[in-house]
Amino acid sequence: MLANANRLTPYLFLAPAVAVMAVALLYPIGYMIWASFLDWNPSQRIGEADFVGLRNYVDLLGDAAFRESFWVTIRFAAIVVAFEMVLGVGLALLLDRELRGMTLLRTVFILPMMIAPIVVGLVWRYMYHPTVGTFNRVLDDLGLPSAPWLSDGDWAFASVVIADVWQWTPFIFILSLAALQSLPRSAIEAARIDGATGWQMIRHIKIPLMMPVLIVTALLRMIDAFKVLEVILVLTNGGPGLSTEILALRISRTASEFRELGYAAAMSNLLLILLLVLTLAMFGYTRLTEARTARLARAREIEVG
Amino acid sequence: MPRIRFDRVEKSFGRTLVLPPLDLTLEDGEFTVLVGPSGCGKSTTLRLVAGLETLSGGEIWFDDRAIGKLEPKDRDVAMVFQDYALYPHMNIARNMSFALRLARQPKARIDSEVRRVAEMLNIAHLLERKPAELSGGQRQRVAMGRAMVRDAGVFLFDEPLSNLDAKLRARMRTELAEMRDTIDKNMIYVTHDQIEAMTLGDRIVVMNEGTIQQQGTAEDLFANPVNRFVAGFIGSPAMNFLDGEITGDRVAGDGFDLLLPAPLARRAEAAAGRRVEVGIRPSHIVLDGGAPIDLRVVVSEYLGAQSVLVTRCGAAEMRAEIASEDRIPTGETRRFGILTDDIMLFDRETGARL
Amino acid sequence: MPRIRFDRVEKSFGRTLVLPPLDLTLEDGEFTVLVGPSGCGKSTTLRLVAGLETLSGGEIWFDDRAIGKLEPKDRDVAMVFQDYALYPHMNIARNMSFALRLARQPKARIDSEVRRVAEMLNIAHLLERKPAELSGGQRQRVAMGRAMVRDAGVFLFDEPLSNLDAKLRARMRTELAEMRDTIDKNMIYVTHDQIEAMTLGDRIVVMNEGTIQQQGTAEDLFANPVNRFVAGFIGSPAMNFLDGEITGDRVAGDGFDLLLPAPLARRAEAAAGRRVEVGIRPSHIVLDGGAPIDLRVVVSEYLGAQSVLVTRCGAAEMRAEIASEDRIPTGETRRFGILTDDIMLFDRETGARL
Amino acid sequence: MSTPATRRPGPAFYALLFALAFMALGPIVLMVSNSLKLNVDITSPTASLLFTPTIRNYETALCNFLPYEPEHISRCDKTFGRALVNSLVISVAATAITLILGCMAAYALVRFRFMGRGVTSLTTLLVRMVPPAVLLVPVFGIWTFQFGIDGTLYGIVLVYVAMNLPFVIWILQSFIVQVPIQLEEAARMDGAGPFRTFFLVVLPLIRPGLAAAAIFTFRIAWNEFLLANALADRSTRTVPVTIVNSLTEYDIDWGVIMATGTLLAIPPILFTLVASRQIITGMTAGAVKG
Amino acid sequence: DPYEEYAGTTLVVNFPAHPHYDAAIRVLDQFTEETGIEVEVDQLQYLKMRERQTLELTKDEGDYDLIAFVVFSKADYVYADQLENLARYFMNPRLADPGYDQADLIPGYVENIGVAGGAKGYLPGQLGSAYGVPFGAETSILAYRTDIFERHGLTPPDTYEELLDLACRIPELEPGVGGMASRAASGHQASHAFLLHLAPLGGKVFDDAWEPVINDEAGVAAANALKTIVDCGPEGGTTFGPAEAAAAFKQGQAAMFLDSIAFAAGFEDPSESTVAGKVGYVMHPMGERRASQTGGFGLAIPKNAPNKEAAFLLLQWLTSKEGDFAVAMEGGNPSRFSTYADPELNAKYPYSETFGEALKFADPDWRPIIPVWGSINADIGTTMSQVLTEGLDPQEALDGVAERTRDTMEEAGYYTWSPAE
Ligand SMILES: Nc1ncnc2c1ncn2[C@@H]1O[C@H](COP(=O)(O)OP(=O)(O)OP(=O)(O)O)[C@@H](O)[C@H]1O
Ligand SMILES: Nc1ncnc2c1ncn2[C@@H]1O[C@H](COP(=O)(O)OP(=O)(O)OP(=O)(O)O)[C@@H](O)[C@H]1O
Ligand SMILES: [Mg+2]
Ligand SMILES: [Mg+2]
Repeated sequence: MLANANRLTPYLFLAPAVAVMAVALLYPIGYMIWASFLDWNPSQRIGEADFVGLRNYVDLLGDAAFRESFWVTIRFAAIVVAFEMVLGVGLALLLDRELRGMTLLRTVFILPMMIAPIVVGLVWRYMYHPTVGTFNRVLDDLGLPSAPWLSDGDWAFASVVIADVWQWTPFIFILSLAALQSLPRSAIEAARIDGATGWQMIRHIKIPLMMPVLIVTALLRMIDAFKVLEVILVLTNGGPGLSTEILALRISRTASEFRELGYAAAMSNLLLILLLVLTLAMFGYTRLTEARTARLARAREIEVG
Repeated sequence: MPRIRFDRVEKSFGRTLVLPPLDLTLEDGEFTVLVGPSGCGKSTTLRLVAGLETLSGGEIWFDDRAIGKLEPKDRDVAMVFQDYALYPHMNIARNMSFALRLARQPKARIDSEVRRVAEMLNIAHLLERKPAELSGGQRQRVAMGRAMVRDAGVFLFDEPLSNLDAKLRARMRTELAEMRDTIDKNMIYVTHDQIEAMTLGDRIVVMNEGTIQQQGTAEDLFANPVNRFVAGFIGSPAMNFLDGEITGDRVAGDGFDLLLPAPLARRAEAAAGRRVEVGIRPSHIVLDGGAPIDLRVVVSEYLGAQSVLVTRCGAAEMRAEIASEDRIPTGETRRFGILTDDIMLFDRETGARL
Repeated sequence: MPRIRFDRVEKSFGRTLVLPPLDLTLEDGEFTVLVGPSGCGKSTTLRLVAGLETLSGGEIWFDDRAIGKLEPKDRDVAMVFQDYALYPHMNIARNMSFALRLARQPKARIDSEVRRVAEMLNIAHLLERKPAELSGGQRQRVAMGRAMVRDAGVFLFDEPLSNLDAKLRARMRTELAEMRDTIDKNMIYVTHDQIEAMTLGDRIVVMNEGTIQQQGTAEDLFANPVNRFVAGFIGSPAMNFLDGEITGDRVAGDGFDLLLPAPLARRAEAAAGRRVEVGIRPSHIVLDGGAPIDLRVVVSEYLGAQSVLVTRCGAAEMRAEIASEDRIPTGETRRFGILTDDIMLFDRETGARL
Repeated sequence: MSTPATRRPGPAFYALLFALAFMALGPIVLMVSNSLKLNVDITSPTASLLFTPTIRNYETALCNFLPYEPEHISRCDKTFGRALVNSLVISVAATAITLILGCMAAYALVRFRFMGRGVTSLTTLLVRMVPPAVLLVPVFGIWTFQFGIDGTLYGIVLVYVAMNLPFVIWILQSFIVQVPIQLEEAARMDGAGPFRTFFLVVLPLIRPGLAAAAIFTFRIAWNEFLLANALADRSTRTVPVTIVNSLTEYDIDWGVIMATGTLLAIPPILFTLVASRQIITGMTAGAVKG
Repeated sequence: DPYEEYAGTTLVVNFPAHPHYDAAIRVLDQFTEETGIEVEVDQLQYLKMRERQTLELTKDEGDYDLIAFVVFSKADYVYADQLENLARYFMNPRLADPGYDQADLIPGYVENIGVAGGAKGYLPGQLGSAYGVPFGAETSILAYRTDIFERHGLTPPDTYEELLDLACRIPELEPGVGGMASRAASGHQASHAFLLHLAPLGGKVFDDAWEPVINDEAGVAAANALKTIVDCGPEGGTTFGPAEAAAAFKQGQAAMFLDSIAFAAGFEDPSESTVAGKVGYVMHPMGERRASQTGGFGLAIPKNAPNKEAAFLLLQWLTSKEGDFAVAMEGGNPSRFSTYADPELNAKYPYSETFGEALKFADPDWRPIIPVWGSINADIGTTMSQVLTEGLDPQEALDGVAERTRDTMEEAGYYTWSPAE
């Protein structure tokens, strides 16, 4: 299609979504951008807050805890996204076949994501418990020394990563699975005839054809990894020390615990910029649009306006 | 290279039985053409050989190896799909070279091979394009090229030239004929094009509703069809059929009464009084000579050197093929001649040839 | 029903120029057949009429309405796509009735219309299936049916019968011819099948690389091609071409020396000494009579009533069409006759007919 | 086309699958089994696999649904039932609206080239990058003081829809791209305008993507806590809010938390079961040649 | 009848999820019966309650008539002028109950929770005034395992020296049992635990001129004390919140527990606790001085409350002698000396007397209640966690805290009046 469409059409398609996002997201975000120049505590209405110019940003530069949590965040996001992509896509490839009970099995692998984060946090916290926790009990049964799951900085970081991977691999999994199921079957048949082995099929046909979905999935997961909050909050509350204090947690605490909304807003604006830079650096604007524009179908689009 | 043997092969999709038990042997190095009406199971047969469909019953043998459970990649088969099945994310060159690259052929060989085939197919200038940027016929040629670069033991072609123009098709026919003669492969070829079927096939297999009606050389099938179906299917324009009844050595019906030639009359004797169908090829209706018959010319279809006259004999439609020079005005009834030596008789119930 | 006029229509995809400025008028109620080699821009032309491509330049007029910017749904056009484009999530009945349902036709009408067309196309028993459960030819018929149930002003057919067997194709041809005669629509039909082109088209338009080579009736094109391209493209088997040179009223080349008939000789006079190509249709090479020529028979292709002899005249290949009864042993050189009244001469540089 | 002939997977496949399933399910099984234990058993260092299951924790969680009054419960939190209804209404509504608006927008971004496309698409992504924690206060302020929709269900639905739209828009774009464009062309030829083309032809074909997006959207709407806590009033509170609110610092009632967690997980799991059935193979098989 | 005018009103109150308030809710029916005023309770986890209130109180008309607030919210709410000054109500003869007996309220609690406007702004003083009344207030006591102490002939510690000595000696005497269970998780918990020791050991966060003195000798001693306790405590103690610490004690994994009195009821509940009946309670040991924690909740009337007067009646009823006693009998924490002295209560909860005694030493200034406390508290907590898990030197750690705290205070304007150094 794509030729000869009314020039208003795309705007009509976009209007409802854009309207909702403008009202319910952009508008508040506008507030937050403004707020980053204010000294604002949540007991005040925004009009009552004092304008402090760039002070919040200046303070951020000298905030060692912020710096620390900045690096923790980057490390965390990089590690979990990498693990989850590999596991999720692998799992999807594994389950992309027609066997009996497949729907049920797939649901099993989606389950972790469906548990409320707060409950996930509590369950894992229980499992990591130094004495009654599952892991140490198993280690104990095996005659191994128990591990300081949450009470040592590096261990706690790893523990948090494990919990996150457990909960979020399903995200990658469902989307990859959906992508796999939408692949043109004929291309796969052709590749089978051309002699592609399982791995070659994955490497040369399935992954490249899934690429648009994979790029977006990784991107969304990365963005979300920068915002993970509840599970870490429950598991470690950022500790020990600052070892698991990711930015989202710090921002949330700054807003609600320290009651410094302006400062939190400034942090989140920096996070926003960081994410934007990372997004563009990792995926590049062209790859992103490529995920959107037709790599596959007859490459035509409606030109209007 | 293997000899391919279908041993009571069955295939059904859910409740739809597509192939009732099918026996068929394709000798080593043979070029077999599968023809049959749309939906009769030709593609299914190819896909079973390729390993893209599971057998519902029976077994397929490559020489003495049962391959029914083998993965396609282990069957050493190249295939041109009826629906092309190009890799949408690869450009043409990569589409064509995919199998070779998987087989880790040296790069130089791959390149030269791809170029050779692409040139043969007139698509060398498109090598950098993606399939989405090609016309229908160009895509079909890529699909063809993808199989032809390969060095497989069995080649399966599913209507590989249907979207090409006559000229290109003639050229491809020649290429295929050459390939058939020079390299020793087993090829199975599905086509609706009579010319392709007749010129390429060492053997033609005529299928209908999943069963084999007849197999043999083009001349066999044209000259000696075993039943009405094959007779009507092979030959273009198709054979004309007239309802008639045998009385002695004559066969007569609405608007005609023909004396049967001696051999046919003998065979027809047993069927005396039986209701038959008389099969007359359009090329056996001539303007001069033969057994006279009056036909009303309804339409004249110009086909270049020949024209096809659509005529009526009683209620039945008869087509006659004549040279275009011999203009016949339409709307008139005119006396034609039937070369009775070449007519065939078919049992009206069973369709079997008498 | 409208008269369709292309007014310097241009189309390019990115840097690929597909249609250089194109002028073409299709009269109201006319059945136009577009033919041309694969990739020459036939589908693109249809898609421009349908509104599926934006014009890169020029304008298309339906009567005196410029439709270049109209949405497809406002053009009242039905189309059969070369690649079918069936709705995979709808069964056949719903595929075919989609347009009618969109137009909010009464349900009873839709059902009867769908059934009528499905029966005509031999797919009535498949109405409940999804496209994925059909054979290639069945899909093509659904694509055809989807257009035929509609009551549009313009019908566009893009190789609609390419995957059907000869018999079904003949039947469809008849149906289309009837549709052409009974309902007053403007139809544009793309095909590679010479028979379809010749039997269906009120007018045949021959395209090459986006430009129109010639348009006219089948007989025009066959008997009076304006250039070598048209001459070589129309007619099957294709015309033979021999390189030659004109000297006086003769034309000679490697292995032949023919006396030109008077009218041609007159036309050729101006080109004396020029290098030309001599065009000889396979049907104009006969076994007896005509201007004698010695040809070495290389292959004999059996086509049923006719056979095509592939022969060599010097280095050039010549095809001759003879009745199958006249068996010619291959490998021998034999004297044939050329009906010189029907030969054509083409300028070797420009391809123009002399 | 039809089921391709595939080799039966070997024992290694099943072993791997089993191991992975074990890892995925382990914590959930733990949650469910702990929900059937008394707190003493849960936290006892000698706890074993053998225990006497009790439904006390479920009685506590569901006390206002029970026809009888379990004696171990000193005080019944009457809000769970209402919260469950709120949660269902909110998540179903938010999911439905998000999907419809999201796929429409995604369609526009994929198929049309128009002024502002790049900006729209990147902005969409950008708004997803803002942590909800900072949005909390402005959203509350705007909802309360400007829109006057604080404490209403649609106020919450609105913010969930907005929050999930970027995700849906981005993810569906890459599925829409894969729909053979010829089908849209066919629909346009059949007389469908852009909207009907979209809803009747494109939408059914991106079912796998829609299902995946739906699962995810539902999950967020169902489990979201922060904004729900701020925006909901007593009568519109959702289940996660009631759960978190019943946690005390003095005494983590593990049993009840696990029971509520289990109960809380049931609706999204059912939803997933239904939705993941839509993730099916070969949606576009048989559509086009190519 | 003072209640008559308000009979039929429905009050909406906002309470935390907390054992004391669970108890309070159980007696609300009695209030309704007596007064005809209906009460609807909105009970929230206490941090969430605080977040909710922060938003709620900015509204023009709020949902809540009466709120329970966390002690450290006092500064925020009063500073933002969101709480009713109770003077208006106690001054109103139609509302104020003459038998209320303010003197009976535990002074440490009142000063800590209810009063603002005196010394340092958040403490009582000449110009102070009450904005809330303690309800569900807490102090710290030491719980210990009588059986273990008896078995090894130990006496419960009364000083920090004894405490720390015992904390590390018990694990040797009783393998598998930690000395003392303490909260220590990163953040608020570690900070709380540290402050718990800071006041008795003679330290303070700020001196009278708001200069941070947290890094003085007493501060270091407190940090070391905490470290000793955690090191000799049950395994994994560095991740404990109060619930886990209490659970460890309940499961017999620790011989001592130093924290809020609110946990006592749980220890004595055999359905949760394996040590019920084997727990003794003594006062928070003393170091330089005896100074136990003050904290918990108070009741207040929001400025934007729809039914303020009826709300006051409820507040007064709940914190009256009768109310306090009724709640205490349901398992709440009394706020009145008279309640603690009540024999009936002591019969039901034998530890009450000790608690009443301990309360005399409740220190209202054991931590500052100022608006910027949140971030300082978090900083202390994080740093303490580093001391506990990463071996950070206490002095160095506290120096860092002091420095950052000073910056925070400076920015907040606390040094505006003090001459620059
Ligand atoms: N999207 C595209 N981008 C670039 N080139 C294209 C695109 N689509 C078509 N073309 C080119 O335009 C030319 C005309 O294509 P078109 O589909 O009209 O050919 P056609 O005449 O229908 O051929 P066929 O008989 O093979 O179907 C072809 O050479 C093709 O490669
Ligand atoms: N997946 C399927 N489910 C049900 N029936 C099917 C399926 N695939 C094919 N068929 C049916 O099987 C029969 C044979 O199909 P096949 O594709 O082999 O036909 P074909 O001979 O190749 O026809 P064509 O010439 O039209 O391509 C057809 O009638 C078709 O409708
Ligand atoms: Mg087929
Ligand atoms: Mg085409």
